Amino acid sequence: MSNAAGIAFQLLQSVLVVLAAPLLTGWVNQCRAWLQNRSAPSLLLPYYTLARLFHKDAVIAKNASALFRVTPYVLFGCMWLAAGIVPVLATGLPFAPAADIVALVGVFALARVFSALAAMDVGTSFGGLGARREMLIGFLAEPAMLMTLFTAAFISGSTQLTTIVDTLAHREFAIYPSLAFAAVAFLMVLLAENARIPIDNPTTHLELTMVHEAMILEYSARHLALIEWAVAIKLFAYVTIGIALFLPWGIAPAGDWSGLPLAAAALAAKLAAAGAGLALIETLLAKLRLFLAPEFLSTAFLLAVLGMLIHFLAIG
Amino acid sequence: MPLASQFVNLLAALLLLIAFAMLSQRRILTLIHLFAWQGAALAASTLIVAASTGQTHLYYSAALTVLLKVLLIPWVLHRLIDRLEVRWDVETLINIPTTMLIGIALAIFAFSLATPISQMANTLTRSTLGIAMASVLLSFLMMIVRRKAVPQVIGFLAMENGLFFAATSATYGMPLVVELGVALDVLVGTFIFGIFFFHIREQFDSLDIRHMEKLKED
Amino acid sequence: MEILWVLGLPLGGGVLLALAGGRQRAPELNAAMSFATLCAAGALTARVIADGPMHALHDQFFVDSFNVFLVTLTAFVAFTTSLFSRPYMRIEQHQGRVDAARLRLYHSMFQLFTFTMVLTLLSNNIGILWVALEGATLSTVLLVSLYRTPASLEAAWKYFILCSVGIAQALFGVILLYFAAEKVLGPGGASLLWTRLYEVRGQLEPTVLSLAFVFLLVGFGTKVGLVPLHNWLPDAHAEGPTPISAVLSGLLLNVALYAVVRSKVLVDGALGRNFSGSLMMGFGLLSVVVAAFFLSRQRDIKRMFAYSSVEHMGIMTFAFGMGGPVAAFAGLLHMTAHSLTKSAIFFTVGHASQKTGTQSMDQIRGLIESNPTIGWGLALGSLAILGMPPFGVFASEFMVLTTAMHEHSWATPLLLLALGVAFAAIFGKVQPMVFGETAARRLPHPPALLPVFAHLALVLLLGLYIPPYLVGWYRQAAALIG
Amino acid sequence: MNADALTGSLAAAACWLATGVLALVPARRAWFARTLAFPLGALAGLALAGFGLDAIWLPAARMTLPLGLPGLPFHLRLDPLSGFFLMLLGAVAAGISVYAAGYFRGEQPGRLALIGLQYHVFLASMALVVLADDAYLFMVAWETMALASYFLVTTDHRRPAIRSAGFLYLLVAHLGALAILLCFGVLHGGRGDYAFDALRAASLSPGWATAAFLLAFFGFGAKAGMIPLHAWLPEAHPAAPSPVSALLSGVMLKTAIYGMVRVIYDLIGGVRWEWGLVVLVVGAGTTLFGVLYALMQHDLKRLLAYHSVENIGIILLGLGMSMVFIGFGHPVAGALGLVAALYHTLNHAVFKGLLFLGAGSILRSAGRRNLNEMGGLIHRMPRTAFYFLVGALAISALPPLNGFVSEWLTFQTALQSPVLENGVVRSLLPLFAATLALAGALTAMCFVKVYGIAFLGRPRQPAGAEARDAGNFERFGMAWLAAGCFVLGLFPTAFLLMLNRVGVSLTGHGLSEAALESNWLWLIPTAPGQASYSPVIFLAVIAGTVLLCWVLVRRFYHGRVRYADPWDCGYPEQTARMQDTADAFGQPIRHVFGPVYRMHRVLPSAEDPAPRYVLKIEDRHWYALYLPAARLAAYLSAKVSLLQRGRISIYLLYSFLTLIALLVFVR
Repeated sequence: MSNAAGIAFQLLQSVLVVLAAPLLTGWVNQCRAWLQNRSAPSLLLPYYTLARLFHKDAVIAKNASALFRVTPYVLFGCMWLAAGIVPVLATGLPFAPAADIVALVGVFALARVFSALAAMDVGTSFGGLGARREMLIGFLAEPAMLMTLFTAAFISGSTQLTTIVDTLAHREFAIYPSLAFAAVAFLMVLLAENARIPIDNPTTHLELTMVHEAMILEYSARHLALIEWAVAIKLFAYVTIGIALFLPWGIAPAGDWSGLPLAAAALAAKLAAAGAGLALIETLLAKLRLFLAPEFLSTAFLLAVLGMLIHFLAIG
Repeated sequence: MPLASQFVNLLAALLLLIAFAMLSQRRILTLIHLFAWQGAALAASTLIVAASTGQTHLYYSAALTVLLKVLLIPWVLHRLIDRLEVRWDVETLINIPTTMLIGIALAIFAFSLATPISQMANTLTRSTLGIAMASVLLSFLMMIVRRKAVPQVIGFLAMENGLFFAATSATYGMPLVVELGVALDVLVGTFIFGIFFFHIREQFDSLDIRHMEKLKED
Repeated sequence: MEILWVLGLPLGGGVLLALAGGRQRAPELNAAMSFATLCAAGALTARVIADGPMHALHDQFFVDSFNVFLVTLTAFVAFTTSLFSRPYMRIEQHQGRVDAARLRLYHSMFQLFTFTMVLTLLSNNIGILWVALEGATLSTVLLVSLYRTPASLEAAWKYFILCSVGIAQALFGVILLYFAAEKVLGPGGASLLWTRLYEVRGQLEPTVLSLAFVFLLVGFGTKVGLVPLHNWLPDAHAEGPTPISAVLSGLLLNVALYAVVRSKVLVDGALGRNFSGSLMMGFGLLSVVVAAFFLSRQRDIKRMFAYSSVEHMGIMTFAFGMGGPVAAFAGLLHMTAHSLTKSAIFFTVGHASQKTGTQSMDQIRGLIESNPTIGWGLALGSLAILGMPPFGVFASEFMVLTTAMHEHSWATPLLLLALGVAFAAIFGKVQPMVFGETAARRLPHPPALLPVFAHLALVLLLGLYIPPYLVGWYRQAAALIG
Repeated sequence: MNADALTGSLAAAACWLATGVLALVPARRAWFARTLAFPLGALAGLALAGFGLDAIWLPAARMTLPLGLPGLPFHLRLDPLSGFFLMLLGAVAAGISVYAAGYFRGEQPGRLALIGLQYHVFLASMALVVLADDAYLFMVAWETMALASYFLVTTDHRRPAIRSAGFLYLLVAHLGALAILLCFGVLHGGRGDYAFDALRAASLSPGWATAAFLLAFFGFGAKAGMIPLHAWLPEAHPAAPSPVSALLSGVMLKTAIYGMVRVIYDLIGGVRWEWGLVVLVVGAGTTLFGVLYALMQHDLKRLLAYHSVENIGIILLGLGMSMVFIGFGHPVAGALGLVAALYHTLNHAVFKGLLFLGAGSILRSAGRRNLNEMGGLIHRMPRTAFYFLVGALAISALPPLNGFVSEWLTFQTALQSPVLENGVVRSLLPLFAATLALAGALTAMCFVKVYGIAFLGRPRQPAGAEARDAGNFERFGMAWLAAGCFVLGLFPTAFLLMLNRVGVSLTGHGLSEAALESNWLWLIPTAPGQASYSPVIFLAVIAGTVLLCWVLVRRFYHGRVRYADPWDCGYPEQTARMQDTADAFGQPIRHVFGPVYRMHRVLPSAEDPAPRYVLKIEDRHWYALYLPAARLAAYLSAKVSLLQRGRISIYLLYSFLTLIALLVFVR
């Protein structure tokens, strides 16, 4: 792989992901609207929202500290990094080795910690509440995520997404029960981490239930826009990770321009399916009480660990 | 068996008898007399040994014994109990018969212990070592069972008698310098005991040592 | 010649102070006499270092590397104690607990006590050794009851009765020893000379010696304070004036143990090491463990440290019981470190209880606040006696434990357990006394704490660096008794 | 050459001692202690760090001093392991000393002099612990360390709580020391002296070796604060003055780790995998327990202390894994585990030191240690806030700071488990990794709580309002350690190679060739294909993006900002008391992990005139272990004291019976 081509691929993918992320959000909302017999908003609604937010004047609480203003940028940066690492279109990107799955989880953790801190900065009761709940969800989701990733890592003998995807993509087809467990666990973590039903509801502002929204209540205008965008990228990244792990077929090796269209097409198809599925889940499930969230997530953790054990039993 | 050794054995038996008598004795005054008699028996035996073996320093030791244990100490004790008006010593911790039984057991034990040693003794008083040991243990027992200060002290002195008897009978007496030193200790000890009786008396206005059980762990 | 000085000075001092002991300057006189004794002892030591073991007065006295260092130690601690007792007794008099007459008794007896101990150490004649040891009891018993309080009387009575009875058993042991020696050496004074016995120790009659050793062990062991013969010890230490507690713990116990070891050496000649060794190890271990558990229930400060003395005598007995060059070395080192540390502790304790007017530990508080030197002295002293490095006590305990580890592995956990319990007990009591706030009054006379820190400095030195001549000294002694 | 390093480090230690003694000089209100002592100590620390760093790359050097016991002079030895720990000690101590120079300025002379003495003796003894090469010197240094730190802990001995904390601390330390002593006794095969060489040479039967291992593990574990022997730690560390707390948590605990590694890997040798499992189980327990209790604390320093317990657990996890691998004959993976453990040791020293210093500044300026009374400090003390943030992110194992690297390495070790033959152990290792992950996330939560409550929001108490930022010395000290967090986090490869050298010197095996070829940019623990991490790129990308976005947003839109009151959710008067408290933040954890805690809760009733909500959370180990032990001892001594009933006849009877018994025994 020529280095230049690699770099080009890297940049291309990052930019593409960042730009395409809101689209996925829009698609999920649309599907959900359809499923709920509502007249669906435009697919591009998220873009309009972002644009409008960017134009507004930022309103910041008087006693907010620098941390409050830096955080949106940090979040955005973390997510961009994640987008650069996950093999969305192609494997073997030059920057991919900079962070393996553990580091990837680390990136998300970093983002979470910053958003929680920012939430507590102004010192309203809502901010604290949101931060607390977010961390509560996080401390269970994170290990579960790691364990699912470890299962894949054990199968491929590596913690680098690139290698994992390579091995999983170009292997003769075989059923991995461990991967099945891991997949379920991953799905649960995805729901929790991206503030979806049944853990959280991105569209609510009901103080009893809201988690993520409670944290960003104080944000407005460009800061809010960056955060929303980061959230979109996060969702996109998670979905693509899931795809890369559990249905990695059709992905192109970096620098292989010919494989690119096919890869893009495959990706689009998978994303569409995934988005629809997500919407379906959100429609079918009801929101859980907050204190059922730990049970939900510990189930995910348990499944992930089980998957790992099954892997070891399978190989002897 | 030479006459001398028979005499010594007789006296030894006497000594043991007196020891038992002291163990069973309730009256302090009698106790003191018995103590004096024990001293006399001791002196006599020492004298006989001295005569039969010609160990000159044993004469001194005999004289010393008479002086100290037959005359001086009993006299001092007499004065003391006159001054302190303690004539009766009724209660013992264990009743007399039991004490006697234990005493007999002790005597037998002492004999059995001493026999192998006596075998190798070349003195004419070989068999008396056991008796000496027995009387030591008996006085020990006496100190344990008595509740008042004075009998305890008498028990202690009787123990010294037993020791002296062991010395003379088993080994024709210790070197003179040692005997003198021991005698000195006994003397000083007695006087200190005397001083104590008065202090105790003025503190607890009684010589019952049950008053002196305050210092303990709880 | 020096021997006569070492013996004569305290004796003379006793007589002198018996006449002038009540005077104003008597304490200084006392200190001066002790100092003279110390100098004589130093001279004696120098002599022995120069030209080896020596005998005097046709073998009635002899000095070898074993007893000479004990003599020096005794003289030294006696001297420092006299320094300490100078302000201490003044304060006692000031507080009206003793009058001039008793002060006279105290001073002369203090000297006589020193004399008896030195005599015990130097005498070659086991009979005289016995006499002197009994004399040590007689000279201190009136000091224990110096205050004439009911408690002190009771303590003194128990001390007197128990020790005399015990020592009487020892006399029987001596007689048996003589009985055995006579067979070999023939009648006459020579048969009681330790040196002569030592020469012929192989030929002595085993059965007699075993009996003799039992009596000697029980007899002298009573004075050493071995459990279960120890019962007099805490009472006597707690009720007597503190200088006496210091010398009792620091010196008398050592001297008694010295007697035990001397007789052990003879017995070992006839019976081999196992017999006496196992007896002594048994007693030592029992003392260590039992004393450790006694510690935690104490309320009276002096009583507590008395029990700690029992514990440490147990350690030494155990060490000597194990035998062998290292263990014996450790035992001697422990003797030294313990008597220095323990006497230092008693010095601070004395002043502490004078300040607060009580010996009950619940009422002594905040010494570091009220009088830093006393407080730190007590704290460091206690830590040292608990075997905290870098103090010398740890050095000896280290050697004892490590030796025990591969000679009698079963004993080591017990010892360590006891040490742990003792640590919890003593330190748990000492800490509140030295720390926290206090409302203690000032002392009418400035306390003499030079001795405390001199002792602690020496102990610290022993922990980090044992001077070579001292090592050689210990080694010879260890070779002699090991 | 290396002899110079040894002499040099010895000289540094001696300099510390001398400084301590000089600090006692009462001249002019302890002038020396006030001005020069601590800076000098810092310089000595730097020198020590230099020599240690030097020694890592050199063969071991020996030296004996003419001190100590006859036949056992003080042996000293400086090998890569000691070198590494000297570096740790020196570097961290330097920062802390600078901080202390400012922190202790205000003490009154007598106290200051004592602190100066104890503080420097403490440092010197730690250096000697690391340098010691025979059992006696080791014990002496070890106990001196305990003693000095005890007196430092009880500096403020007027407070009863602190007194009892100090007592508990010294007691546990001493018991641990006794266990260590016993361990040396076991190691010593009965031949030769107690120099470590002799202990190395002694060959032990498996049984005795295991005994030695257990003794060493629990002996040193008592000092390291692993459960169930940790109880002293959360009491003692908060009690001490903050720089001392930083030393205790940051450095002293590490000497215990040093002891474990030294004894288990070096002196005992022949590591067995069963031992590894023991270490892993205890380590996992310690990790989870530590962080769960930390989440319940509202006393800042106590919370940090519990986190020390947790981090010790993490280190133990690394050690245990390495022992398992070595025991199964996979030295390379074993070396990786050892490297991870030692790396975390270093990292924890740096960020925990930093955090305690930060806590000290808060305590100094805001005058309180209870989180529930703080808030909004970031406005009052921005610099401290920044340094503390660095420490908090580091301890939360967030990339690209140092805490993440070592935990990442530990994960990589766990991921080596497929090489193991034993199926059970192979599947156990990832579970321990899972506990590590859980602990990491919980730590993040805990520090969000700490930082959010203490520095962010609005002051909950008026006193917090006039807090002032730390002085220059303090700031420099914190900056030094914060810089450490960054360096250790961004350039791990250098340290990886150092630790590899240490591992080689201990086990004879190092990391894989690929690992050794990893350059400053890429950290590759095993093989390029397997795992890699590049903190620099990581940071560069994030920073770059942040910058880019910022510029773009300003460029294409605008930077207009209006300031307003926070949204009041429709409730007109919002007070600072409405913010979350530390206890509130921990509430969900209490809910989830209820059975772990021993809770005592008093809920106010409706008609309560002054309703108060009381919540007390206690350590279960007290009731499971410590109190029963104390009761047992009390019971035994009560039984024993029956010997002393005060009746003289009984006493006579004792001696009589003893006599009779012995006579019977003789016959």
